[in-house]
Amino acid sequence: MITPDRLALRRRTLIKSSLALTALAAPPIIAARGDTPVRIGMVDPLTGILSALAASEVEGARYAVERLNKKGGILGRPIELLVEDSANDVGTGVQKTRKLIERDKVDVIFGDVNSGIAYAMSQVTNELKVFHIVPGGHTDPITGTDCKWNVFRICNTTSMDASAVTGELVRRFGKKFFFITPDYAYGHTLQESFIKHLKALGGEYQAVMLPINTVDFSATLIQARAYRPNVLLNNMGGLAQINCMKQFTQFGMQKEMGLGGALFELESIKAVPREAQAGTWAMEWWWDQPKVPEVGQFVAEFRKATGKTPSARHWFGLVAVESVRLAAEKAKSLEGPKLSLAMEDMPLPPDVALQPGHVFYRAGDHELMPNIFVGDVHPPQGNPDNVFTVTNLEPGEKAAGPVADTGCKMVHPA
Amino acid sequence: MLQLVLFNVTNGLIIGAFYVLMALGLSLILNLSNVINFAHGNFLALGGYIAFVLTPYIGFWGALLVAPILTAVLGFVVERLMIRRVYSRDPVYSLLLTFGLAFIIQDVCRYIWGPNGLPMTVPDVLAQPLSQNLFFITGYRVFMVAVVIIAVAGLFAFLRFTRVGIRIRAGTLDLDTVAALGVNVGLLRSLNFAVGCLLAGLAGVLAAGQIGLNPNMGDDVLMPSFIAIIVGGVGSLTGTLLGGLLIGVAGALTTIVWPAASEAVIYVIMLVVLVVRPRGLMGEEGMLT
Amino acid sequence: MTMLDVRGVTKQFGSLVAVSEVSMLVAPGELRAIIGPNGAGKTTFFNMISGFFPPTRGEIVFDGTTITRMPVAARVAMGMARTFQITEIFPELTVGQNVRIGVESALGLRQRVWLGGRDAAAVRQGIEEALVMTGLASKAGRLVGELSHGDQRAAEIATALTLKPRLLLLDEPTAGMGEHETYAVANLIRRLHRNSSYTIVLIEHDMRVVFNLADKITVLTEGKLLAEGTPAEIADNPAVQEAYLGKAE
Amino acid sequence: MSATTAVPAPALSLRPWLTAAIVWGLLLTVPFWLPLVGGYTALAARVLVMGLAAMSFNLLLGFTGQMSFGHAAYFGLGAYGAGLSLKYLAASTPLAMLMGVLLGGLAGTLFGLLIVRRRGVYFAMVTVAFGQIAFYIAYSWNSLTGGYDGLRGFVRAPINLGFTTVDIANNDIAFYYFLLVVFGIAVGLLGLLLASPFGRTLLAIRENERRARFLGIPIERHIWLSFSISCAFTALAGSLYALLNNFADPMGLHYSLSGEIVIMAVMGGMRAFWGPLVGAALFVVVQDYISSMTVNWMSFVGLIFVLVVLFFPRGLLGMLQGRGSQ
Repeated sequence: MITPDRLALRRRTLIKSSLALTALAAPPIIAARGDTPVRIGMVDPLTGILSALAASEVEGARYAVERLNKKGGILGRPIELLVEDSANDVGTGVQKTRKLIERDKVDVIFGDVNSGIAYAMSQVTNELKVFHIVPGGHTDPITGTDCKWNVFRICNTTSMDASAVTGELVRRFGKKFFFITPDYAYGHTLQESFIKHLKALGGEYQAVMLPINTVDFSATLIQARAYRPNVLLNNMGGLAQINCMKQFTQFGMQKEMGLGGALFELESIKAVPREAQAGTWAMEWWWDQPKVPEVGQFVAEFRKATGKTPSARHWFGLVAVESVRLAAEKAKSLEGPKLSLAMEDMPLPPDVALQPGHVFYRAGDHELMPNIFVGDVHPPQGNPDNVFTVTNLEPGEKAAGPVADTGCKMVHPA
Repeated sequence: MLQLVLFNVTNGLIIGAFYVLMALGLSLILNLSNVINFAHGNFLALGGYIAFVLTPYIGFWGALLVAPILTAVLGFVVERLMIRRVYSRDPVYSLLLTFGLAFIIQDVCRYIWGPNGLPMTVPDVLAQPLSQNLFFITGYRVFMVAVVIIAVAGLFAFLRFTRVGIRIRAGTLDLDTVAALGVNVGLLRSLNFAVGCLLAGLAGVLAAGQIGLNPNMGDDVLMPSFIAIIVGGVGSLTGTLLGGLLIGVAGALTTIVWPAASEAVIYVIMLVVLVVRPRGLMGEEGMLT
Repeated sequence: MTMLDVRGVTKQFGSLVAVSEVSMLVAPGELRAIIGPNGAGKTTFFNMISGFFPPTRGEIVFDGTTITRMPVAARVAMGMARTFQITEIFPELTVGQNVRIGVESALGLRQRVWLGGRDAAAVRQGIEEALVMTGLASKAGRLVGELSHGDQRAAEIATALTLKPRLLLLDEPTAGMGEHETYAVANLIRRLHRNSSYTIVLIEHDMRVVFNLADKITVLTEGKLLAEGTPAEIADNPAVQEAYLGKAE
Repeated sequence: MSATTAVPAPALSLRPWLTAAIVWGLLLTVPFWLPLVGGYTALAARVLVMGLAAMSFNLLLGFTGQMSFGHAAYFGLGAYGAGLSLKYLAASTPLAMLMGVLLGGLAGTLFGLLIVRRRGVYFAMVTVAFGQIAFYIAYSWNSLTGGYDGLRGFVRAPINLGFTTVDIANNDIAFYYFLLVVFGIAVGLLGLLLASPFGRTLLAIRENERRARFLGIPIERHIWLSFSISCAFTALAGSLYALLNNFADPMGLHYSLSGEIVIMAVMGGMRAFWGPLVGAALFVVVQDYISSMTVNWMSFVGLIFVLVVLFFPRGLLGMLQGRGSQ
């Protein structure tokens, strides 16, 4: 189906590029108002296997930009969001980042959903001293061993998610885990942190690493069943995760063991048949929080504007844009080093945090410290997006552990 | 352990059957038209999506029958409109053409049906495991294998007993002679291309029931299909059949000892075959010069 | 003395026997013609001699060396060259370049990335010789693909001549040519044979060409040797007349 | 055209010099005119790198007549060779390039041995499959290559010329000219190769394999040589790509990139020496532009393939030359 947002996406990009074209020949239209726009460049894998997640992030950011532009933008200047497709390819992602910085002269860079690309982008932004927010790339080193003064991250690290879920899984099912993990950095760090927390609780495990695009899991599931674990941990991402879930239920294995893992995102849950909508997982943000009035209001407004229920990815995009505004207002500047200093230990106000508690960017590693929503995935109940029930709110700072454990040594430019 | 091995052999045959369906279609087109259809995986996706669209109206069973035929019709049209025009040229052009088509079809699927995966529901009868012990053999997998067997048997019967089939086989061996006998070679190639796409479309419907739909769904099967053809021996459909089953089983067996290498092993098999027996398992000996 | 000694060669494709137990002796300086109706196995016979594929049975000796299973490149190095029924040339290159490739290959320079002055001179001389001999000197700069059928054939022969072959195999050199072109090519072959004493084996359909040029004629039918002899002997042979000449003329 | 000489007439040989002069004139002045037309230096750098890859590939396609659909593998191996060298051996850019060329070139030489007996589409098919082996290794060998995430943690090092140091690490313009120098040397070597007897031997194979064989040319050996050389030069381009991005990733070895390299060569004109460079420039710029305009850029890229094949099979320079000679 051709959804309205997809049309909007195309229209906007066309508008944006026609702006870029007119900028070559004549003063841009916005300049007529006497304001240079604040330019935000966003690089995300709009094509390729992560495209569904990327589309939500971009949509969230776009929603926030429109909302802010109605209220006067950033530092009184309108915001212009330039979106580029990284095509889930590192080379392209780097190329697009350079293009946004060199040619389009953006003030801030967002991206990428793919943590490999996000990391490569951070090399470029660091080299060119451009403020960079990673809304949704999870691998630990970005705010750990490879942390950089100009890079902040909104989504959790893999260890935070793993830490939050492990306790819940052990409590409910037992201490014998079987891991199915994608064979790349994200999978490795995720599995390692699961194992670390599992061992701390005295558990045992077996693990299988599979290619990231694995389609058929039957052989692995056969092996898993032979191990007779309490829980099967599905660490795969994107379509592979869905395929794994489907086969798990087709084989009837849900009757024999628990199922869970770090992330089973709203976009993915909706792509699997009812029988595969199951397991114990972490959400990095959830739309159904009856006790927080700001959330109800936001969800209603967002649905009105886009016709969709916001997912964690939408929230990432929104928080990224709002954070730039907050930091810029605090620093009264858009220069990278000043934004960075302003953002350190900066709390998010309730209408941005959209959850209870103190949500802030930790100065030591530039990681956002939100709550982690642990709970159960189930088939829709009433509302088609009501597919998850939160059972436990784990504070992010507890899940993250002290800064010293992350391996990050933050060095600011002189 | 023995049980695990048996499990995996069965499982590998199931996976291999799927490769076979794809590879046979590719092989048909390659043998008669000398074209590598890089878009074959995308015809698979089209078959799946068409079935997805049709299921609400004519049910899964109806879609299983109609979707492959519609895919074949699409293939026929594409062949008539575009691919046919480059047969007389350097083969690089036909490869580039199907390469470009692959991009376009994938993007069109994404545009129409969205980048997200879509679930496809199969009848309840097929969704259950057969037994507690053989849990990995779901009704759907048995059904898949049965369909593949019927399709492959049908294909071989078609090539042996129908007039078009016999001409396709003859054309594979010596196209000039077939043309000299007054057969419309252009039409023959179009029909042959359509048959190849029919198989891809069928594979698409089966895959959709198994793993759901997404715009990239055919990509992962393309390379194993190539290897099935190379291993089996270019020019031999029986070889392709064997090759597909062989790499399916080999991949599944490797998961017992080294899961991460389950993909690598099919490349190793190809290398070994190319070194030890360059013409493939069933390939004919080339001209020695 | 013998230049080429073919001993009872047989070629089978599956169950089809294309050539059966054919033998042939060619002396140095001889011009031998092979004739026979369509499907007689002439080209198959030729292909075994030139190394296109090996015989199923039998032996081929060239200049005292057994070459039955020798690869093409080695036969060429020994001094064998051939042309084809359908002209095989480098169509998108000029006549000069066609010949140059042959000369450089013959002089063993084909893998060089640089030519010294002496080599360059040798190459130039080789090109001139081949062009002059075939009467193509004035067309050196033309693309071969744009030449007339006869000139293309001449260019193919020129390219083969760059190898200075001791045995030249010509597969239907006048095939598909008009009166005028046939005459020119026949003349070229005569010059090669008479003036430059090349040893030549040719397959030919045009009987006037065959009976005018050949020293000896070999007749094949249905893959078997039917007769062998001088043009006069062949003309008088009743078996040949019945099997071949009667139908053809 | 003189009547008796066998050497091509001098009137024809002026055109290549003119083309070369235009190409070099444009390339040398990129930093001055590119920003004026909305480009940026990194884009020009990418054009140079892809142009070199396409020209190297074209030694095989355009001048030997063999169709590889797996050349991205050698491009990517060049990138990994350079990256690994910078990361683990020494912070030396020339050494990185050498290692890249060695890795890609050797892989090509080895695979070539198994490939050369194949022809036409079968050659293409086996090259694709072999390319995917390289892709697969880069993708799976996490501990060495970084797997799916790619190889990171290296940066190109400044070039020390003895009397001065060229800071290609931090100065984009300096890096562009560094690329141009390497490109110039590589392309010069390719040009010399093609004008030599060896180059003519390759042309002979392209033009008519049967005739070439019966001139005593060992076809398989020469296709193998051509394949190996082509792979080594493609690997050089790949090593430059790693220097450009300070990164190497598996998509740089994937067969979809191989297809793009082929279309660059064909689009610009595979029978023309500079054709692949022109094709690379067109393709890279159009892709860069379209992918910023619409998420459906893949359709447009696919459309480029289809239109080129159906309507401009001789490529841009091929068409210009065709018109010129008539």
